[in-house]
Amino acid sequence: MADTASLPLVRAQGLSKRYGDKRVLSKLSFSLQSGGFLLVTGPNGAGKSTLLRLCAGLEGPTAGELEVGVERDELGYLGHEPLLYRELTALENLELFAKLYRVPERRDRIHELLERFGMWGERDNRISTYSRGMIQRVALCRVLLHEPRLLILDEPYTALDAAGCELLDAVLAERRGNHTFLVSTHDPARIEHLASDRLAFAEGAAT
Amino acid sequence: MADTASLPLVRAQGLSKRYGDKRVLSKLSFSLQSGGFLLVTGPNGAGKSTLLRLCAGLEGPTAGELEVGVERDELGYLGHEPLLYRELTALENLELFAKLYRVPERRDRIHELLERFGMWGERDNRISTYSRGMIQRVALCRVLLHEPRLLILDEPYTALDAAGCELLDAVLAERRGNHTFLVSTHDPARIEHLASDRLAFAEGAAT
Amino acid sequence: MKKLLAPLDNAVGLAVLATVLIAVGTAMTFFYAPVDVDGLNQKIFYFHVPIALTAYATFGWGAWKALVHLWKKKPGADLESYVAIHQGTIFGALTLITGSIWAKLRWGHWWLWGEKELVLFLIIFLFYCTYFMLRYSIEAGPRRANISAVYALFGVILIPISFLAIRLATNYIHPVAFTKQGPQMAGSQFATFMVCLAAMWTLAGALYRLELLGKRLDLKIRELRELVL
Amino acid sequence: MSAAAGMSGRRGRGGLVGYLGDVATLAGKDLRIEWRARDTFPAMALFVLSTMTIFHFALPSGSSDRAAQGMLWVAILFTALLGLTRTYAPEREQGMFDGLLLSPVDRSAIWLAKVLATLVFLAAVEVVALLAFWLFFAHVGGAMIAAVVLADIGLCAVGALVAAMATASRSRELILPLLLLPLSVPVVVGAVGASVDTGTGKYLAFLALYDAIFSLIAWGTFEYVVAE
Amino acid sequence: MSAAAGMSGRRGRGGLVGYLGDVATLAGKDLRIEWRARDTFPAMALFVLSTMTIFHFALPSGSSDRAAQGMLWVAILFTALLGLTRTYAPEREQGMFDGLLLSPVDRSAIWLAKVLATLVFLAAVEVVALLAFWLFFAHVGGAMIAAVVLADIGLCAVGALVAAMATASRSRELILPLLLLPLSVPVVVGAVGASVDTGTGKYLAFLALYDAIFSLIAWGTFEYVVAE
Ligand code: HEM
Ligand SMILES: Nc1ncnc2c1ncn2[C@@H]1O[C@H](COP(=O)(O)OP(=O)(O)OP(=O)(O)O)[C@@H](O)[C@H]1O
Ligand SMILES: Nc1ncnc2c1ncn2[C@@H]1O[C@H](COP(=O)(O)OP(=O)(O)OP(=O)(O)O)[C@@H](O)[C@H]1O
Ligand SMILES: [Mg+2]
Ligand SMILES: [Mg+2]
Repeated sequence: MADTASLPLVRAQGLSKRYGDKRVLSKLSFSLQSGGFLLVTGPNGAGKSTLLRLCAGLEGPTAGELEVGVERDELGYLGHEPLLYRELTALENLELFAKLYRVPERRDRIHELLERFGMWGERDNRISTYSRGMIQRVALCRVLLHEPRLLILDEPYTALDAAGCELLDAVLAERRGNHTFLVSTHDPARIEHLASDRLAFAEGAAT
Repeated sequence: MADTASLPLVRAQGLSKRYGDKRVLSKLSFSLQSGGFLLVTGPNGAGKSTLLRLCAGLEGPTAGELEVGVERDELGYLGHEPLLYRELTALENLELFAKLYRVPERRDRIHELLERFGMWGERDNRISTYSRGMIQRVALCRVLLHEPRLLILDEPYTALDAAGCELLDAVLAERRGNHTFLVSTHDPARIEHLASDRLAFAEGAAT
Repeated sequence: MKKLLAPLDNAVGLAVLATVLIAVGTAMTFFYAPVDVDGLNQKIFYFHVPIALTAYATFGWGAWKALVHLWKKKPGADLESYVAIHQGTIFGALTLITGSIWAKLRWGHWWLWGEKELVLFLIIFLFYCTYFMLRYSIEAGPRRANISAVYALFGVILIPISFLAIRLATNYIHPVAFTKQGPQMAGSQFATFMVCLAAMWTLAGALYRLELLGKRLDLKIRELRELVL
Repeated sequence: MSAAAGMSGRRGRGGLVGYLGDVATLAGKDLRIEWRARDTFPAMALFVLSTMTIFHFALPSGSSDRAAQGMLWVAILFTALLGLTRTYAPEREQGMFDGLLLSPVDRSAIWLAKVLATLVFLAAVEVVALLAFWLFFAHVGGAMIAAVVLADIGLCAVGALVAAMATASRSRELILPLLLLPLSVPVVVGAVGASVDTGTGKYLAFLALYDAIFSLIAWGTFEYVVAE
Repeated sequence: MSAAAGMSGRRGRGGLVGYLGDVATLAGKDLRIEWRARDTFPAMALFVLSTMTIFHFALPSGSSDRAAQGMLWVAILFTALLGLTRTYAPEREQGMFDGLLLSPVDRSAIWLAKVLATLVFLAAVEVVALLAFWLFFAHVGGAMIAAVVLADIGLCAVGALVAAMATASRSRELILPLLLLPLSVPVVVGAVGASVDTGTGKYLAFLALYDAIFSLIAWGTFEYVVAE
């Protein structure tokens, strides 16, 4: 895998997605190099989340081609749902996923992440008792746990306070270049400087 | 009710809330005049949502007093959950609540609101098929439906796109002075100019 | 008079009284009451029936406290209701045990499924077991108190209604000692029975008071710790 | 106590007509959701049929009339249980209890609406069950139909309350049968009696009594179950 | 086809040992959630007892031994159903199916873990049920225990697959019994036969055959049920 960096890691060709009669994505084409950072913007209901779910393999396209050149264990996806078990504690959730993803030196890694996101003190409380921002922080830990090659983040800044946003800025900046990013947001000003590519949807449902 | 404006509409005295052994709010005191605008800020896990739920009467305090001087039908609460039936369409949801709240000229009112929030075209689709921002827009319609005297909004800007945020700015500005507001946010700069009072929590779980 | 009744409101006084009454009752059972046609095993009657009636009484008391909680919003009524039902469940278990022993002696089986009265009591017992499951799967707070109270009320209505239901179909072998014609037994038997009944009720009262004391102490300690921290 | 405890939503809301209007609105909402999203009716109907089949295999052939009736009633009871398990599913899964409790409707209207919505579905299922019973087992008389109707009312009235209790608890679906089964003993006894024994009248009267008493209590106490 | 369909998570994941490790991890998670959130075990035990008791009000007194066995089996079946209804509740309510499908575990490991977790609970409950049955009704022999074990395996294997199908469908819990009951008729027939009739051996062999066939099919097809 010497020339990975020059190959597109994600490549879409005439990608379309319909739900019933509703056309959500139509004939979308783009490609994202390994190490690139694609910023997805657009109004509410434009299809950002749909595109990200397609790229994560959670749904299939109606037409067109989509190639994503990573294995399942090299992919990190953060959607609108936190993807954490609410009846388990933060520690138990991360332990579970760390085992499934075969994360080496699991305990240290989890400690480091929770510490960084300011959730180490809360590690033994169940997710169901967390505030919205705290859940988002743990969800970010889960995504970063196995340092995936491709990071798909859907509005990752949601619910974070000022300190949390700065933290995430730093986390993204550190990984920029080594990892490949696909990020949607409503506040592009915040991460514009990181972006290598941009995909701007023009119209949404609510316009 | 001639001198309503000079009486506090919300008054808390030594308000405390615990969950089990966890102390979330302790000995909080404040009061909000009728027509006032209280901006609640603070880091993740500070207790903003908890305070707002207490004021809405969704939970009871552990200690202290909390007086909220409005009837149930004069209160509008927007929490982290949209409080909409996902299996029903936007129109059906709003019809349902308009009936329960005895909104006069229901149909016109609903049309006007949906139109304003850019959701009229989507009125006959189920909430479960909406994008996150579209759901937030309909949730805002639901809260404004009966023009409540007291509006309790928990991070109302969440998930809205730029146009949606501006729309909400305008909606809040219009009602400022006539209605009483209790709003939490992580982006105080956006609505600081509207606030008459401010409650800033200092520490959260994630600090 | 008030002074005379004071021990009844006091855990230690009740405990002493219960001990005395149980001793007297046991003595009367074996040395005063005549041996029935049933033989010696009939002696269990003086425990089985008072225990069963005590179980019903404590369930009733729990429902009464539940009503007080819902109606008067009296703080502490929830705890009293809970403790009463807890005692009721203990006495209910004892009823099942003493009844089963008697059944083994009299009918030759530990249990008769065909006997609707017995099965019904088992159901009621399970109903109150569920009370604890329900209570402990709700977070402590006013909501839990309310739900427990409503459940306790349902229980006390369920009991007579169920008995009415099975009495509609009349054929049971579980005996009825107290009929419209009054108690079907000799005076000495009745006297013994009444002493034993009083003994069980004071015992239940004593246990109720004791448990309540412990629970209240727990709460106090927790509140104090809260103030200190 | 909750801050909202003092807020009453009843002022100037149109008395009984308004109350019944709210009930109709809420019940309509439940029926619409059920109809649209859950295919409750065919599933419940097939469930009752499958249950009867299971009983057929589990019980000795050539059972008495009474055994067949008993079977029918157990099937009906479990179908009702299954339906009631889902009673508050939309509210619970979508956090809508908050939405309803915030709205100015009388809380008991929420209960009454649930009772009505559940009754509609249960009744529809029982048409199927009774038809099957009539075809395969025994004759279905007027007394039996009356017993079914009265039993349904009782089961739904108690069930809609108890399901709200279950919703508040961590065990949810699992605890509901435990709460409901003991409470349904009188219904089963009365209903089996009404359809088999002589003296149908007294059993039906008993069922009506049960319905009246428990509906009244449930109506009066629902408020305490859902709010602080 | 999904874009991720081609992504396999199996490469270099430790073969069989890794696979079984994943199964253990997932089953442990399920047991922990159940244990913590739902008090499943006491609830199921109480449920078995209540069910067995309530049948007595519906069925004639002095039923045959076979009827008693049938009753036990209906109680076990409904308890299993109730448990299986909740099998994927954590995944469904919390959108966790996505989380599991994204993770690099083999999909069939998810199924196997669910089967194991359900079996543990069902087995625990049945110890209670059989004890109660032994105390109150009749002797419990070795053949009966073997029948219970074999029947459990079959019910859980089919149930964990069918529950996943039901989760993917809209009506969820309700459709589960609908799908499971017809599939469980052979289990009930075999189990009742093994515990009552002479010729126990052939019934047990039949149950083992059922388990083998359905487990294999479920194991092989689960992947298609959960992913596009
Ligand atoms: C496990 C078996 C039994 C249970 C659960 C049981 C339960 C009860 C209960 C709950 C009562 C209270 C009031 C009532 O229902 O009338 C009672 C009363 C009584 N039991 Fe039992 N019992 C059992 C076995 C027996 C046996 C074997 C005998 C004697 C043959 C017996 C004799 C009585 C008598 C004489 C009364 C007083 C009846 C009356 O109040 O008129 N019980 N039992
Ligand atoms: N399951 C579905 N069935 C029907 N329509 C759907 C479904 N999922 C999404 N849609 C529609 O697809 C469109 C795009 O949705 P998507 O969630 O991708 O928007 P988005 O760009 O993420 O918006 P937001 O900024 O609000 O998150 C919306 O109009 C939505 O109504
Ligand atoms: N049911 C509960 N049980 C235990 N702790 C809880 C519960 N609900 C909230 N908390 C705790 O209360 C604290 C405050 O939560 P709250 O949701 O009010 O925070 P918030 O200020 O709204 O945070 P955010 O900005 O993340 O939304 C958190 O530490 C949270 O863990
Ligand atoms: Mg989106
Ligand atoms: Mg919050």
